[in-house]
Amino acid sequence: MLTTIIESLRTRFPQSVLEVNEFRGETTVRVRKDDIVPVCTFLRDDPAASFDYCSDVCGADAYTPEERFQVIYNLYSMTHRHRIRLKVSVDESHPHCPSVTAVWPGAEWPERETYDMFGVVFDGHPDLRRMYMPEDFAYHPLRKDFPMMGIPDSIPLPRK
Amino acid sequence: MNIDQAMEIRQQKILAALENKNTSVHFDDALDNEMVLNMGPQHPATHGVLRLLIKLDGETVVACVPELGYLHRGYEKLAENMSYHEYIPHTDRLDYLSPLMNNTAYVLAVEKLVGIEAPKRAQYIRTIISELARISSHLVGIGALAMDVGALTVFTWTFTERERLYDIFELLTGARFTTSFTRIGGLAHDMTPEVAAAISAFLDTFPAKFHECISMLNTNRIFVERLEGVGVITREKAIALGLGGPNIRGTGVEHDIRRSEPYLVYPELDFAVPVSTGGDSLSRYYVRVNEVKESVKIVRQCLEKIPAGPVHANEPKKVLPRKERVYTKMEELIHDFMLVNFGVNPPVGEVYHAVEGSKGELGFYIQSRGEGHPWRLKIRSPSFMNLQSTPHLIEGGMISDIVAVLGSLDPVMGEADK
Amino acid sequence: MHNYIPIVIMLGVGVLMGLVFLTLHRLLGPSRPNAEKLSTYESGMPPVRSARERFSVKYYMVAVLFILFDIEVIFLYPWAVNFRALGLFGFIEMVLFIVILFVGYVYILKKGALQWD
Amino acid sequence: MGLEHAFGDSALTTTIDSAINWCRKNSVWPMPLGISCCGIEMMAFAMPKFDVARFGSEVFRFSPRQSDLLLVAGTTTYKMATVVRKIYDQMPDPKWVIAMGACTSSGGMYRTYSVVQGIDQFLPVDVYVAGCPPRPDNLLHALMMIQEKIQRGESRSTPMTVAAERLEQQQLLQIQGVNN
Repeated sequence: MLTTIIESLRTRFPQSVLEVNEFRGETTVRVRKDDIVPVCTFLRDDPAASFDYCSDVCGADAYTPEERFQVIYNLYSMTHRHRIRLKVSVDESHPHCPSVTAVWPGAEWPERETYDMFGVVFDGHPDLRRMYMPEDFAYHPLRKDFPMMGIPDSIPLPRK
Repeated sequence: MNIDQAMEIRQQKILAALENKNTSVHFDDALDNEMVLNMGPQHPATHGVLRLLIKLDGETVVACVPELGYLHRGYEKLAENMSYHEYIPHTDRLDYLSPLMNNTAYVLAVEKLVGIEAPKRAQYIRTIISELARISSHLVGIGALAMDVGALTVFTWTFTERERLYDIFELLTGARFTTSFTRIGGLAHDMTPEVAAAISAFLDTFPAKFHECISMLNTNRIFVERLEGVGVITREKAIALGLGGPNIRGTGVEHDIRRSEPYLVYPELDFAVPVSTGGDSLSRYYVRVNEVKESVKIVRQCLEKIPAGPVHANEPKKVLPRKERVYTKMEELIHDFMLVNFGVNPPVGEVYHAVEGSKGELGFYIQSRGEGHPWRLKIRSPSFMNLQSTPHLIEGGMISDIVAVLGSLDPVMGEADK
Repeated sequence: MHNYIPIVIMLGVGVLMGLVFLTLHRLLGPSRPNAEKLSTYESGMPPVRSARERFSVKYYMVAVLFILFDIEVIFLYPWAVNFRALGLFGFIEMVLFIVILFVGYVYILKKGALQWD
Repeated sequence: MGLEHAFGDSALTTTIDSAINWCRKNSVWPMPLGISCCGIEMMAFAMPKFDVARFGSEVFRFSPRQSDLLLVAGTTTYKMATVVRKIYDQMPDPKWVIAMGACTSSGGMYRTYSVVQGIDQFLPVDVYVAGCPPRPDNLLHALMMIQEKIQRGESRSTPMTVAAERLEQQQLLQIQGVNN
């Protein structure tokens, strides 16, 4: 239903908007990885869209040989009160994705959490460290190939 | 890798982050050495297991790096291995101060994904329990803020009120606060008139008691001066940092999901969204106090307007049938077997549904590939985003202001660490 | 001389009680020190740096001012004990003493020594 | 465990022990390690309705130096385990440990990569409290069990009787024997 915004997006970034689909009244726009930051800056500054509230940045593991990881941005506009979702897919061989902390400072911690859980490195992130797991943990737990019960003594326990 | 090496690595990484953290705070007569202090995971004023690594010059905070993860229980990994129904008990332990709110939020997201709608009566009961959960969460929020700032008696008073709310939850759902009361497409069971009477009895005496607690704080000069002008944040910065709930309404932004993206029966109710423009801890406290008063009004209206009718949507393929029919009727038995073992199979797609939790925007983002369990479930927890702004709020303030700011942000580590 | 006996007795009882409790505690309580137990407590984490560092002069200023005015109060005690016997002379003497210190207090307030930041 | 243990178990020393244990029993100062939801029930257990002050332990010391009972309340993750262990070590003897709730006692409903399946993997625990979260009166019952244990003069972390002390010495010798 955000047709005007999608049109203006297509005109300004013709080659970067890959696919738009609707489900349950929500619009999801798949964007090319390299120009996610210009698209986000446009969506934030354009008066018709004005998505000034980055509600959430999260990762997902599609577990497909190529384009395995997805980074999903749920955006919300305070003035127009509508929502949009941007999706970027990142390949496992080179898990890097530009960071949007320049556009929304609030995306800093969700990106750190996505790095911690999936291993997607965000270039340009001010302080990319693990969010939840201890620093010496060598895996990324939310990947589909990581067992739910964890790997025995991957994190050391104090002696009895 | 033994424990000491591991601790060594953890310490280096966070210390490096603290060293090269560019802070806006600078002094003309700064001491040449700053003290680095741990306001660590086990601390009475951090509202759970949050760790703040603070660099101090004398008593003023120069830089702060929060560290989370001490209560990371792997919620999202669990969700991927459980069917939608099995996950409902987990949602009470997310924000354990307002569990009924999380149940409603999760179930609304799944219903949006599956594409069914709860009947009118169930929607009314869900609104009532959400607002009661908001009152109980704010009672602890205000009580803990008062205790952190020194007013111990208020904490005991608000907790006594909260115990009466626990009695209502116990009457309604059977548990004090791990309720797991909602189901996909309705509720566990209907609200008996006895519970409705208990709620209205509570609503009759609660405002006077609450007013007594609040009047003890509002006119108390120490309390007001400890919170006034402490942890100030501007409108634009609050929006950019993703703050939510009373914290963003404290800076003058009128953002309330009950009004901006109405769900349940909120459009039919009239209630005001309390906003105050100070942007400091005191205005966040005032917003919380007014929100409790609004919630009391909402629950009273819901009790009057609640219609009779079923509490389960009649979607046999998607909603768990009632237990007594499962034992007697063949069709219900099959549906029950299919739903419990294979889960409600939603269509392929992804959905994000946000609810106005007591701490802010509580959202569930679900990716489904048609199986009974979600492919990916992300919990957008408000306390996680609220905590992100702690460095911006406490840098430049005194070390005793950290306690007041954390109390006014009212984080809950259960949902911040997921 | 005899009116000093109650003070001596009180002093004795005070010291005695302190000693009794300390020795009882040391005798009857289990003491099993180990390195981990004696390490500094910093809310559950290993301490980052030692807390023994130089700190700003304003703490010292406040401490000195406190001692100054506290001693003043102690001087009032002997005066208060035989207040009636000293009569008007003692009263004026003490008021003069307090006025001099009050002038000092006003000087400190004006100089802003008590201003914190 | 103090001086009187040097004289062995005689009529006099045991009466001193039971007198001391009686004092300890009625003034257990808990160290509330409220980690998650059980922490809220622990607060309710200290508040007026369930009122732990009737048992003399309403003084919630947040520093391990002044507490005798470590009340671990909530899911203990691997990252938190080192903190809990450090606080346990920093508590003076004699000390007792309550593992409150299913998550603390056995990992509860979180069979995941980051949760320690029960704190008895790295702590000697005296009383496990069932429930998720245990009701405050269930926690009061656990406190009463701890008080009985104190009266009997037992603790899993400190040898409180001469026999227990001798047993611990043997174990230490055995370990040294094995080492060298």
